[in-house]
Amino acid sequence: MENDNKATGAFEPKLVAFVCNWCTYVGADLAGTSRLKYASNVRVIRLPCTGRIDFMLILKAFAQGMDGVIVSGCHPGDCHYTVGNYHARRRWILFRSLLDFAGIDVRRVHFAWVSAAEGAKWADLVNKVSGEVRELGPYKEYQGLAGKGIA
Amino acid sequence: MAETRLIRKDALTKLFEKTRQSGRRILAPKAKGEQAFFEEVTSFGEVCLDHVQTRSSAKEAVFPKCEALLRYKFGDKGAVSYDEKPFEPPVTVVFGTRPCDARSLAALRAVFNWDTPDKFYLEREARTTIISVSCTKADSDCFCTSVGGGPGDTAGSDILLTPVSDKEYLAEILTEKGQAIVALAPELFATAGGAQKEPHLAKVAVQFDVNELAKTIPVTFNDEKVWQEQSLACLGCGTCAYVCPTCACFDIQDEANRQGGVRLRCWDSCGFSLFTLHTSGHNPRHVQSQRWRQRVMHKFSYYLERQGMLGCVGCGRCSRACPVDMNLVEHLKELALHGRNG
Amino acid sequence: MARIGVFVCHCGENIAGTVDCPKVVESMMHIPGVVHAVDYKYMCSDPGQRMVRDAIREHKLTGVVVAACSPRMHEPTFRRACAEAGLNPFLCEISNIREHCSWVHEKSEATTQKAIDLVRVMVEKVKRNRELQPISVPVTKTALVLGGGIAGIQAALDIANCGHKVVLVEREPSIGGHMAQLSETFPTLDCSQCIMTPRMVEVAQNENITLYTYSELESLDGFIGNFKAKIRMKARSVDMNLCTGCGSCYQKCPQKKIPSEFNTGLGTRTAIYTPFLQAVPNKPVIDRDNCLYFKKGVCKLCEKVCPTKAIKYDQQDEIVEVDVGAVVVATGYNVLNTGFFPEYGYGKYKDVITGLQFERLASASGPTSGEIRRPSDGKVPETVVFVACSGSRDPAKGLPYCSKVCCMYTAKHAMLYKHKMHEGKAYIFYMDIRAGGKMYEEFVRRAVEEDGVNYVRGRVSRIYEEDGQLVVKGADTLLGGMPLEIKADLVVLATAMVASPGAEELAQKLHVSYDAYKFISEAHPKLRPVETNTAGVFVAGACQAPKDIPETVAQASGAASKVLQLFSKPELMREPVVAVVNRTAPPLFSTCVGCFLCEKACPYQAIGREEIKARDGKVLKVVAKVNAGLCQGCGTCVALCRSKSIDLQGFTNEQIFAEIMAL
Amino acid sequence: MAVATSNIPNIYKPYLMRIEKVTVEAPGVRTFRLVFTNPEEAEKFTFQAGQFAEYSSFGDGESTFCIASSPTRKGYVECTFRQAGRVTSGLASKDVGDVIGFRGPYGNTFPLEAWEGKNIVFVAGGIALPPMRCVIWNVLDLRDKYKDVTILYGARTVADLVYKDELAEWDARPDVRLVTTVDPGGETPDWKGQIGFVPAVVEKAAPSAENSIAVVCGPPIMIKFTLPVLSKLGFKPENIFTTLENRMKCGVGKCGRCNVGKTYVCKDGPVFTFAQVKELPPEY
Amino acid sequence: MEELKNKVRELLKAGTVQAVIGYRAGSDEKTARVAFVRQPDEADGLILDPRCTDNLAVYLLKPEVKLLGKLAIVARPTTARTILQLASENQLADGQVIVLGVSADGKAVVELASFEALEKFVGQVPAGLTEEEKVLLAKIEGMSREERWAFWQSEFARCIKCYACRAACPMCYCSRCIVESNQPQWIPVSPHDEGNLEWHLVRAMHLAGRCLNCGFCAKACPMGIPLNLLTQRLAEEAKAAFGAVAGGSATGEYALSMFKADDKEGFIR
Repeated sequence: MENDNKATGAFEPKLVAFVCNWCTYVGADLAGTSRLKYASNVRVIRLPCTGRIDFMLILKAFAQGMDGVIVSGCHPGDCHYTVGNYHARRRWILFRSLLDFAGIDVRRVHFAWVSAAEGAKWADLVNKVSGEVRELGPYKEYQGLAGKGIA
Repeated sequence: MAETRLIRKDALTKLFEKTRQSGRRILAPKAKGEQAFFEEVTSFGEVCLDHVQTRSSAKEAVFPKCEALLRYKFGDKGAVSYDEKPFEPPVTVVFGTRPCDARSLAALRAVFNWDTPDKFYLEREARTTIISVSCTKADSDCFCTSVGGGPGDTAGSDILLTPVSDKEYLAEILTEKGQAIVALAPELFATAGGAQKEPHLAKVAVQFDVNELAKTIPVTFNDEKVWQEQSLACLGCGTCAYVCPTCACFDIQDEANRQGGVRLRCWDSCGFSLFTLHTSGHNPRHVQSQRWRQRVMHKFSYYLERQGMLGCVGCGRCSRACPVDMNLVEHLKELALHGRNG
Repeated sequence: MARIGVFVCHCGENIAGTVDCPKVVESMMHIPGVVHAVDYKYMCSDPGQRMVRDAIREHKLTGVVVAACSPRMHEPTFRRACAEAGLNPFLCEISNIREHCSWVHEKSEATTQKAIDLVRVMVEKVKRNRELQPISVPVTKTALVLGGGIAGIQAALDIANCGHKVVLVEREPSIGGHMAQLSETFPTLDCSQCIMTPRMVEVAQNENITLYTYSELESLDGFIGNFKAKIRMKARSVDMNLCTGCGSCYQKCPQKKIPSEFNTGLGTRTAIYTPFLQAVPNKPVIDRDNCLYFKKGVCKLCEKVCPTKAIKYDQQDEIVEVDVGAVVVATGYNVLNTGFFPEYGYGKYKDVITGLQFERLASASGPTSGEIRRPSDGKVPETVVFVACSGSRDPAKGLPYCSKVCCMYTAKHAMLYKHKMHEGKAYIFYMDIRAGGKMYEEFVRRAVEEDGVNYVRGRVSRIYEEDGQLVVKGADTLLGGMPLEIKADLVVLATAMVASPGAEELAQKLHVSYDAYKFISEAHPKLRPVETNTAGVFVAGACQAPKDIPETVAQASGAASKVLQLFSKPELMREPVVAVVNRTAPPLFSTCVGCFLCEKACPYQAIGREEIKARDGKVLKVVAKVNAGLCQGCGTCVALCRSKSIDLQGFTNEQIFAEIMAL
Repeated sequence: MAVATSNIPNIYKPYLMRIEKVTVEAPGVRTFRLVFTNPEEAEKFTFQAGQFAEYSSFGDGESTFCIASSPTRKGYVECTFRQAGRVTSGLASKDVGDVIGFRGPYGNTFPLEAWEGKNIVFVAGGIALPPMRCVIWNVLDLRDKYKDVTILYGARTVADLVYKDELAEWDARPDVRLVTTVDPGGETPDWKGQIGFVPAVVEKAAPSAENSIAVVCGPPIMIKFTLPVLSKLGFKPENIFTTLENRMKCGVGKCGRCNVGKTYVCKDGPVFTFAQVKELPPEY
Repeated sequence: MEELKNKVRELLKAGTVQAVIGYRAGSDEKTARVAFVRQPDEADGLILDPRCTDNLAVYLLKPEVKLLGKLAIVARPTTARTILQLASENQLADGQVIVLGVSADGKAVVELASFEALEKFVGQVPAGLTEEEKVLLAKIEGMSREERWAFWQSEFARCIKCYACRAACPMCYCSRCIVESNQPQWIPVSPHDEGNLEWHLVRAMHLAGRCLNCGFCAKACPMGIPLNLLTQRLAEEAKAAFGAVAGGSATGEYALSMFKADDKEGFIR
């Protein structure tokens, strides 16, 4: 992903969102059909279900230079696959705790439930995360790992 | 060329400073927990010479655990161009190696300079000065004397320091690289007088006859039972190879993103099942006993035949680091016994 | 040898207005593997699709990325176009640069850059797409219809009349739903029961329809074509086979003061009862909460009088399991409990009633036999005030949506009242009149012009009782907000239509999504109005949104036709987005190590076990095996598998990785 | 501090080669024709039959295959590979015009000069024809120097046969005896070759061992059953050649992967006679 | 001790098992090592004292060891829990191995031939951290986020990717580890900082809810990285969040294969 704000040189965070196909993706579609405006620095990667979101994908996104990651799917009880999001939630509870223990900045990983009806929530989420990560600045710690330790 | 001088222990701080000021990187044993590891140090205070042996070997100075062999950039439509910069590894002093480690360089060089010289190894070695410290103590895992070395052996060192009193080291300046270090602070080095290193060296008993071993081990090669029995406890973890100062096996891996990539060399171990696994699923060494045999045979038989020297310096690291307490000397003795008995 | 074609749609100005489409195209041409990139005004149009087809042939494309609107819109369109040109449809991916980009950002370089990134991500994905074949699954040609109102009845009859089996489940003791409660219906004023009851009888008599009344869906498992429904038949305490519906039991039942649900509490019923005389099935149930025997252990009068010994006090709930291929949800609506408008006094003043209650008052089968008498004292009201939008279109205090039918039924109510009470006064407080529909506007006009109904544009602020009369305070906004006070004998609130109780639980059982008001969400508001996001589950009637009878019936027939479409083929082709356990060379055969932790996590019990055997039959290892028929492709197992031995077709690890690497 | 760098070349740096031609030989099997992007390198480059190289898909890594073209054909090298792992998948995604890396030639060669004046029998199975194709063409291009040339080639199915055009070409040549076979069940209705496993076909074809050299390449099971047949026909182990394909990384005797006992397949091989193979520990 | 030796001799003499995995004296007085006892008289060499800490369950899945025949294994409670956890993951069948359970004080030895018996034996409390490890864990948890990052980075920087941690872990029994899965290449093979971080996080996550905290990984690490703190931290989290404790039963549920509709978290928006 290129830096969004080449012209001004101001820092624009790079965000990726892993979203489920049935709720958050549709919610984001709804934000579109509702012509809500939100920050343009998020790139959506569509997966069938939050249950499919391997925790490694989040690490890989950071390794790829992302400054923040959004993970979002159906609200509990609303999973298209009945319970995929419940499984995901358990995984995230542990993974987030591990990230924190390892000193990874968990403020850069945002988990959310955004339903198909919540276009506004999606727009709001992107704006909020974008704003928060902009405050935090580029994720230099993680990005600094690239090439480190290679003689 | 060899010259013998004396240097006071408290002068090492000064020598260390001068060395650093000369722009050299210094690797030395640093204590962590009960172990010591070779790491880059910036002050002499960090250096710890109390351990019989460090956990990691000093081979990382010349054969890093992960080094770039190649860098490339992707252009339009995936076009490839090399990202060429002169290879200039840091000028390094490895301080506090034991004589066994210093000897290991010869074994490494034998591989890396074999027919097709390996630029990366050779350049690093050319820029590396080894300042060893003789062993005044040894432990039950040490067996340098069994493989041709010794606690005060000079082979491979540029300078060998031997503590000859509470206050002084006897400094054997063995090479030009060693001289260059002395030249940084010649005032610190006094004439040796009559000091002798031998009385101060640790006593390391010879545990086996390495020449006999070279003959007897191959005899057992096809006795699968023997090797299976000997390696039954082996977890195939590879620790022995990773801490070994002479193990030179490596893997080559590409890592790339959209912009470009790097071809990396990193340590590997013949003890891993994947080491020889073909994509087809066929694995020439498909059981652990074969892999363990490979390591032993390589060090004590093949190395002799192909490189004309042993692939082991007797540092004992493999035995110390083995999580299941497999002791190499014990195994060698048992293998020799099997070999003798046919 | 990836040969990818990229097709960037302008969507008129929808995309091109904010995204520099030619620039997107230009940047694609630098990506390895992209051999063709082009932009066009309307890619989904026929010429646009032709461009895709032609390019596939001309450039021998191995993958296609269409950068356009959401894949939910046109993925099938473009996949079909690819298939027509001989490219496996699963080698086509959609990059959503409209809903996720052009519509949500201003025109800027950043927006174009985002579009480029989104398309590149898809290009990298599609390079790793594999040719997939749709999975064929057998279809059980039985439909489950939930809800026995007009929507359910219509759907059930349509399906049954085409020769397929239908299981119709109704929560109440009788089918009929709300329509059976209505008096006359707008705009024709024909009698609701007159048109409804014959259809109910038709249901009862149709050999293809199995009717479960006084029953509810317990659970639904499986997937399109192959659902397993568990239905709870609540204990009726009456043996359906023995009962002849003679009525002796409820005539003798001593508990006579129970408010009748059918009559919206305006009449009473007994403890053993049929909801109404034309009930189908016309066989009673015992309301155990009110039955003396169940409450106190004494009575058993009904048992004594029953000529066929059909009363079974010890009957238990029964669970029946049926295999069905499709589900039509037609569970209808409820009227809003007006309790949250305390200023209207509903529940406090007996003569403030809901529209549905008025229907019962006006109905010939109702508690007053069709005479409009106010509940408090049975007096015929001389002044009636109707309050439209009671709860609807009021985001502050009620519900933001329009209940759609209130304008019409309020006009009808006023008209019915005037027809019966020529000299009475009818006032309607309204916000706007929404009378879109065939003969609807004319109907409202008739109320005003022929029947002299007084329409007052304004909100009612308060209703209170004074001297035995209701005082309705409001304002006439057409007269500049002039305060208005009307003394009325009866006030009818056109209460909002809301989802029926339990709608949320039901939606969860069906795995379908629902909106903030618990109305079931259709798959697409325009193009897929009778489908839900769960394949094989369709929706009809007011459980989806407020609607009137003709619309409900039309949607029910629509849903039925979708079911029939599904049943028209012996097998069903399904997207092959399913998990697959890998196979590797011997001696490993698969990297699956058989921990079966995925087995427990699978929401569909789609993971089983498979033995890998040597030639001599010796079991070498046991690995996981996915039943592609059961797998729905959520991918929970994939994320769980430590050794990455299971992967999800269409969303493989390699594909997702490539997407991340392309960011 | 600065230390002068020596000019030891980087032995791990591949030549950049452009793919000039891609031929799909069989399902998942491709042949690349590669030309040097740098003409100077092309000028200096030589190799001999039997040698191998390391081919890079940049970003994925390197993979080892024999050079499949003959040194007698100048200006390019060819390789044939089956898409199996990460690198070969990376290579398979490349098209004409793309650049890949080529490091080599490495290893020993077939002693073609020593074979002059002899009959040569080639026995190959499946994807093992490519390493032999190099020497076949080398022999055919210097046809006068050799006596009878017999090629016995088998694959599992007709579709799995590689170099179909060249098989036809060899078949048409009067100075080559070509026998092709497919495993039972692998034939198509119009299949004109033999049906049966390679060892049986070799036995039936019964090439003379007199003044003959045999070159055998194929899956281990094929080799295992072919050797006794050749032996029965009178071929001596020192006159039967093969090429071993142990896993390699460096190709130059350092990484330790291809060791078979003290033998480095990359340096001492890949070409061995069966007399030599017999002496190797069973680790290949 | 004699009790154990007798039991081993009995089992071997009766042919109930062909080999017993136990401990024998190691290369120095501080070390014990694994013993594969196949003859009754070899039982004399068995030891059982505080040196015997290795989780011998790691050998139960090794093909070479399986070839020895039916096995018995000397197991302290942690090893016994490991066996149950392996059973719950379908890696060991009931009756496949006879467990010679050693009580926590190291004195009593009981023969446990079934998982049911084993379940009763292991009790409820899994092994915790040593006092030293607890201090370190508390220290890490007390750090600021930046300090924690720096701490782990300095630890991981030493990692040489020898995977001894994996080899020593009885729960790392995958036939192809994720690090060896290269299409896609989930984790860089090379031991640089990024690859090391990813490896240690993935290892910890893969052991989340499965780790028995035998500490063998940390012991095996030649570079002295306190690896078990990562897995133990997650074990604590799994217990706190889901009440999940590994190794209690042969039919136990894996914390991540199941869920509760009311699992609590405070971070999902």
